Amino acid sequence: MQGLHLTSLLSILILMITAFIMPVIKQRQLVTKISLATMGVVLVMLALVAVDVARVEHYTATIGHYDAPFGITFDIGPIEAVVGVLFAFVSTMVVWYASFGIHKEIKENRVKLFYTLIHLLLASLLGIVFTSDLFNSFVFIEVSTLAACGLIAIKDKPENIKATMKYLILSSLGSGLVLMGIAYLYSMTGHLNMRAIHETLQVSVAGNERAILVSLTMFTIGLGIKAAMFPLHIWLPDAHASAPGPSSAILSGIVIKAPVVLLFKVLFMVYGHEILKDTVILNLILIFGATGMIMGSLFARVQTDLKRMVAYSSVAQMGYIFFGFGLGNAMGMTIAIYHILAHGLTKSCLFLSVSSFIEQTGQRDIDNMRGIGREMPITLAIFSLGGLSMVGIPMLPGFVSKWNLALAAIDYGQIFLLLIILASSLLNVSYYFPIIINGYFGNANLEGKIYKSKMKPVRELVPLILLSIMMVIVGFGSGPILDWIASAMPSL
Amino acid sequence: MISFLASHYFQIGTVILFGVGFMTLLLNNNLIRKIIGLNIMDTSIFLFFITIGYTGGREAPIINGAFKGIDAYVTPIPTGLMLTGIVVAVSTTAFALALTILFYERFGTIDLSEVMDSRGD
Amino acid sequence: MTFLIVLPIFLPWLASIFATQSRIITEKRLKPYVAVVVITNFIVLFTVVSLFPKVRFHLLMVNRFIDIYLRPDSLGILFAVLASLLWIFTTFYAFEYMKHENRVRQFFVFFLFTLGVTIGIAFSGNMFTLYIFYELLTLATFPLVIHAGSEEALASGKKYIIYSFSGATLVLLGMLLVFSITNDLSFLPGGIVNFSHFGGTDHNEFIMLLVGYLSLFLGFGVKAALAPFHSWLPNAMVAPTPVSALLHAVAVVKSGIFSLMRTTYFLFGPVSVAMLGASNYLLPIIVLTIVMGSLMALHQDNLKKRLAYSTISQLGYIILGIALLNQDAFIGALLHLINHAVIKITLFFVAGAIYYQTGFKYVHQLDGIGKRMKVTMICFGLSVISLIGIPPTNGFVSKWYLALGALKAHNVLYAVALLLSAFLTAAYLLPIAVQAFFSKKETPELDAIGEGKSLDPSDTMLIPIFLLTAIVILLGILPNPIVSIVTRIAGEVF
Amino acid sequence: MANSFWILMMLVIPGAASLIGAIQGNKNEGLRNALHLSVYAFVFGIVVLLYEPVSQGDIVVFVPNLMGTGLMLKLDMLRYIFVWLTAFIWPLAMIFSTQYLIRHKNRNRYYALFMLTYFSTMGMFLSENILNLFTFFELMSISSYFLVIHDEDEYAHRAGASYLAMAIAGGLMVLLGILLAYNFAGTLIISEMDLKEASQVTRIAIGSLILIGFGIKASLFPLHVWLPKAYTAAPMPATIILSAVLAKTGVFGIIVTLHYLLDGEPVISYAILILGMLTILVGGGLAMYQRNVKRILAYSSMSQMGYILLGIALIEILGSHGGLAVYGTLFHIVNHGIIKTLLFIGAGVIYIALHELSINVIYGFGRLKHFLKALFLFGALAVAGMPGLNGYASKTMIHEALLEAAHEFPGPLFSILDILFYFGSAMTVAYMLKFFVAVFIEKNEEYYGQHRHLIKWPVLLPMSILSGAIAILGMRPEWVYAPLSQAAEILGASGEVHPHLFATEALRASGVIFVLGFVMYATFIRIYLRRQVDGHAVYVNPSNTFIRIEEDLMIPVFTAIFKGMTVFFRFFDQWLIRLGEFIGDSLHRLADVKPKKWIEANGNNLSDAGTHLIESLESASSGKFAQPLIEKGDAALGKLTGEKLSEPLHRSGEAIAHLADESLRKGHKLKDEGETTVRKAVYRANFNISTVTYSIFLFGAILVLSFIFIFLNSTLVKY
Repeated sequence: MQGLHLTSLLSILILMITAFIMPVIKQRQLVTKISLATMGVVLVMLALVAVDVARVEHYTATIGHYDAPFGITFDIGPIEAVVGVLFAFVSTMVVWYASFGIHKEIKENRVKLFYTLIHLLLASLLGIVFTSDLFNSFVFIEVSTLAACGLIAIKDKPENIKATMKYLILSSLGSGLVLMGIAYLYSMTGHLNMRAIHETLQVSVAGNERAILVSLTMFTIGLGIKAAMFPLHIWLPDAHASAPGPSSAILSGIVIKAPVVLLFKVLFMVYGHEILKDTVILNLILIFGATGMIMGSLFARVQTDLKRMVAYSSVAQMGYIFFGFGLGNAMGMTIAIYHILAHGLTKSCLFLSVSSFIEQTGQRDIDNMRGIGREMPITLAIFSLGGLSMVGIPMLPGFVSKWNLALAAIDYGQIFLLLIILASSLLNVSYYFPIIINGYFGNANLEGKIYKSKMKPVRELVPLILLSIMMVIVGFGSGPILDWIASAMPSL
Repeated sequence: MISFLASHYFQIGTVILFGVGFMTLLLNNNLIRKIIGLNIMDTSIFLFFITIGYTGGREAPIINGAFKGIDAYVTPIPTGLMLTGIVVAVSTTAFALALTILFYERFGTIDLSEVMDSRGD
Repeated sequence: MTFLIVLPIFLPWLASIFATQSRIITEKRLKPYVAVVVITNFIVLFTVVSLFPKVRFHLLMVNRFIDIYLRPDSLGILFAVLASLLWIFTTFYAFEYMKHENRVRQFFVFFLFTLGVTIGIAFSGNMFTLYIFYELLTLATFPLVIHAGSEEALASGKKYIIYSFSGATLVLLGMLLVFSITNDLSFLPGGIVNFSHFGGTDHNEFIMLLVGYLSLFLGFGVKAALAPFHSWLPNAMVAPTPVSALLHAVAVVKSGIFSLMRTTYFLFGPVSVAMLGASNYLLPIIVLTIVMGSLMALHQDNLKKRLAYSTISQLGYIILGIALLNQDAFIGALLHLINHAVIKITLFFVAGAIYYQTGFKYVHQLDGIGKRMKVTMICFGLSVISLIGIPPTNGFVSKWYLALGALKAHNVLYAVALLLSAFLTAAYLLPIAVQAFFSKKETPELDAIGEGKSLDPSDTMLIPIFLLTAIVILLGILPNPIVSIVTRIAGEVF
Repeated sequence: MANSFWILMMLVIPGAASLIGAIQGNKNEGLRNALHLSVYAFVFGIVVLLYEPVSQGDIVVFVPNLMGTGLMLKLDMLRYIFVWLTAFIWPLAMIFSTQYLIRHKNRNRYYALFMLTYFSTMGMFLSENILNLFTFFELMSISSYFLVIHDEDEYAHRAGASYLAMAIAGGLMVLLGILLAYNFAGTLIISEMDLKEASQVTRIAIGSLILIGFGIKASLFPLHVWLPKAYTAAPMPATIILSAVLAKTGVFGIIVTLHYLLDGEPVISYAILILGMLTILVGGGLAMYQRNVKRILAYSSMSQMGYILLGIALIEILGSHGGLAVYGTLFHIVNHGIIKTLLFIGAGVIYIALHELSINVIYGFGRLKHFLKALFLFGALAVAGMPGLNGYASKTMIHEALLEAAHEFPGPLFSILDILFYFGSAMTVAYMLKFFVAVFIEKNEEYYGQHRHLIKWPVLLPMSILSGAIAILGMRPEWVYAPLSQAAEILGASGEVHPHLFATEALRASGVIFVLGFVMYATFIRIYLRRQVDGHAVYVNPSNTFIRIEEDLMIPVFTAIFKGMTVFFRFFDQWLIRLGEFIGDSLHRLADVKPKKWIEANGNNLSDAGTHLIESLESASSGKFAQPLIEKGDAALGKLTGEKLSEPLHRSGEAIAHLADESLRKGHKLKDEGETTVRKAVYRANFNISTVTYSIFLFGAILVLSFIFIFLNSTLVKY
């Protein structure tokens, strides 16, 4: 299937091209349709890529006619394929969902811009995940940052501007650090291709320990900012809470995941375990991850704004992913990647249902969500499913991650880390359940109201339902997915 | 140590520059200054790259006349990369400036500290 | 055909989903429908377990860990039959009782659903399956707990759910630790943890197993109202009485107990637990639970709360029986599992009947009520006598075995705790029964109700109460059939 | 086989009759009474007929599966004596009940429970399985409890609570003892149980547990505290069976335990010996003080139980020489039952007539009721030990056994006991004399024989039968030697005993006792307890001020224990929740740290000051100063048009207005600046505080985590 080799590249290109077609078209409906069609095409293409990868295990798409190490290549293995499909799927669903209601949330003339930005964002995120060239990934990171900033600022409210500013500044810091890290690597090895750097680094470790450590730190902090690693997450709640609903879903679902994947690739594919094990970086990531798990949940627990709560929950969940990396064993990494999947689906589900609440009721406060389940039962059901997954009800993806993470922690030899995982999931209970309970069983705000009056038509909830179905499938099918991801883990 | 400083003064300078830019970006409350800091930081990295790329006594990678063999030319990749980098930096700067204007329209100030409250940490 | 074993679980589930359709199951048809479902399920359960004894049916098998399968063994069948049987009684009782509550349909939907979950717990073939059903149980019973919908109910419900999930989290921890060592979580009589397999000397694994066992025990102990994780239970008393009865007699707390039995005797095995020495840590807590429950019950004026604390203490008996790790104690625990279920459900039914008929909730209001609710209060009195453990009632039989087990464990203290608690039980429950009949106090509140007529509830309520009391006495006079079944089960694990 | 059937019938028929009577009695009381009476009579018939077979050998019945262990009944001569007593007394009490209860409510309930008590008492005496015995014992305790509180008044409830608490506590102790015994013996069959394998300490522990339980029923000192209250509170027929039969269940339990389980463990035996003597003395002594005739009889019962307990102890101490002790004990059990029934019926008659029991009110009641007086005197003399009546026979036997023990084991103990025995018996004489003299001899104008119609056949028939029995048993004690000797064989003593009841020493002892009793009456009771108040004699009861074991000792101790436990367990009940709430609260408080608030408050002050300044300046500019001036200027202008004066005035007014405007603008600026400063201060403070909390959080967390890391690394993972 030689022809398929460029599919991954093609999908990015399609997105880029359509992104810039959109502002030209006048009708909003047409834009929406084009966007949906493109997303669908991209999803199919990436699914094909994934199938292909599943068959041949690994392939490389070369861009132009330069081969690696000088040319830019896309190295796609199971991890990239899985994450790519996830990105495409989530954005498809989000675009589908947005097609019904985004014009209510943002100004009419900005709708086209919204789709443009989403296309750009998806393209750049896929690029980050697929590319095996470090500098290329940096460019994609910058593009994704700008697109994401646009998605937040598109709402034009003061707090959006503020949040965007915060995000932009911190992101720029991160980008600068990443670029400096790339420069260090280049100066040490003279390569930008990950594989090539890896091979060179293995030989030239001696004498470069300090530079390696510095560049590692730069990558970790830089990408950590973008991926909302715990102490560097301060931009996230503002940004995610103020953005329009679909944007939040994309931001929380996939935008913060791409840097994680890149960090994973940098850490384990560029530097490699041989180098990492002599440094303190993994332990730091573990500690940050663990702290994030607890602190994120604690902060989420005390929020009064529903969206902020869900945003803080993202911080906690990113903590799980970093925790998995920090463990540094095959199982931990596998489950971290799996959690990217799990959290991507779950969180976009949650954000979309939350934005649906906010859109329909105009309320943001958790206290005002009482009785929401009687008005919007299906939406709250989807929210509940997501919440249950976060809490760790068996067979949902959240549980699978937690379970395997715990096993990995045992494997790592630190039993007390189990307690952190469990405490975190317990904290999740403490903030997800009150909403569900009060939503379904509290009827304080319902005096004299007609039930189900505010529910969106089921037609508009189809993307949400599909997301939650996918979530359940990922949960139940965790076995093969985990095996597949594990097959791609760099040997330790 | 001294020899290291002497031989790597370009790199050291760029790193110092990077620090200056970084700190400006991080600590200054004025948005314009922040953007300037961002540019200083980016530029320092470009410089760093280019200093890596330059090898003393070699020519620019343009075949002017006969081809003198690969060792006669500096590697062109950093320079090429930096062109991309500059583009990226410029777009970022542009975006940031646009945002600053919006910011000023909304809040009537470009001082971040006056606007940011403590929420979100 | 072995897939039929899932029928007793899925039938109530489907039925409960079907019951939400108010167009098909109209208000009028709801009660007959529920009755038919519950009884059919009992018959189906009986048929299925007799047709396929010891069958093993996989619902889903992802890998060695995520392997959901059902394997009803004799203990599971015993529990399932007990639950379904008491469910029938509760159903009929609830028909009458729910007349003065709102949202009857919601109640019965979750009521049916919980039945399926409980049978699922009984049939679980490994710890993971049990865990799933255990979590489901929390979720399914939660709407029942907060059925009243008041602030108080919601607060209690929140407490219930937080406690339950904390417990479940501990269970998860325990499962993880055990699984990481044994790589298997299936239930086998006598346990799968075998020290000889692991060299026996590996101290790290020893510690991990010990911690695993303790956290499993404490985790399930939350549902089984082991102090200090018991506070949710008295609070959950805001639920309608049929729910309280079920929660406290059968479904929830007994599921906790059942899971404790599974953990101790089917996952670890008595030999391993004894080698771990886990009981040394647990027994003091259990003894404290027993005495505390009884003592705190003395201070409650709310009848249902008093019964709830009594439940805590009685469950302590069962847990003690489990933790003592000898055959007599285990027989006693199993017997008390059954007997306490029957007794406590009767007591709750009576409490509910009083509330339903008179609106009285507090003990001090009940003086002289026996003269108006004769049959009900006689049943109450007999159940109380049984709960204290006075022969010839079933409460005595189980207490006898428990105490014997305590003595077999070479510690008179446990037996003394049992008897002290029995005395306290008498102190907090007998006066109610006595004052109901032998009080000369003026009772204007009571006299104002019903113009001096008999206040015994109607037959749909009274017959379950009466039949259960008959069972209480009958099991006391002729305990041998049950004892022999239980002894056989105990024989399997020892 | 037939015998087994009849033995079962002895249980089945009363059990069924209790239920049938309860249901049927709602409709027709007469029929119910007839039914009950015929059941009692029928069972008595069975008992009488079973004498022959029992004297041939033991009858054992086994019904499998009942109550788990199966029901095992056995009728041997020892049990037969108890069974006979039960079957004999009960119908008489029942007959008496028919009259006594006429004015009481809830008769139906009473009769049902009366029958149930009968059933359980029978069952207990017949049980061979100790678990069955315990079952019936508990059943009997509970059903008799309802008899005690039958009157439903305050006093009855208090007495009942005491009775029930002790009965249940005692029952649980017995249960614990049985459990321990079973643990050692491995069987529940009484005659096969023995604890030879257990150490002496264990045996004593088990023994004391069981004996405390049974001792409560047998009113063993100091476990008798429930007795006076319960006996007084219960209706008279219930008191009769409590005293005559139910107390004997405790005795039976003690005999069985001491003999079979403990093999006559000496320590326990001597303890019972001494406690038995104390029971005699305490009971007798307190009986002398009482004014309520029922209480007199109650303490008298206690005292008589003391004899029986003494006898039991002697049986075990003397071992195979204990034939005489067996004779005396068992005989006294029967005699006491008969005599006490008679006396209580006599007292019951008084109560039926007067609803009053205080000696100070009822004195002289029976002076003119000669038949009643004669029958009562019969009973009083019998219990006092008048030679020729049955009480004398059994007491003499016990005394002889005591003397024999003194002979066997020379030492001060038995000599002292011998002397005390005299005293105890003399007390019996004294208090019966007090009772009899007060009720039947003293004069009282209020009573002239008017209640005679109340003394009907339900009273007289039982009293006559009982008097007959007293006389026959007293005159011809050798008629009962046959069963007694068999019982002695069962209890391991030689049955070949020839008591010399009418030997000179015995008669002399009796004489001494009577004389001593008269002296006690004449001195202690007549002089100390009988005082002249308002012209006539009144008995006083100084013992009410004595230290009371229950109120002054047991209740405070148990209350203190209970309170302590309550405090502890309340904490135990709540600590987790409290902890959770505390953590939750602190978390919320931490989250709610809004330094803004207080800075805002300060800021408000600042900007308030600014506003105030502005306001004052405004008023200055527009109102107070300038306006009048302008007005004045304008007015002057109007008046003096063209005049020079107006111009400067007007201008100065404008100048002042201008000045005020200027200051106003300054004030606004000041206010703005103030607000900006405040906002900045707010931000800074906010930032600082949140940063501080945040850093503390973070560093704390990291610190803790690293500590745990290091610590656990070094400890846990090392293995």
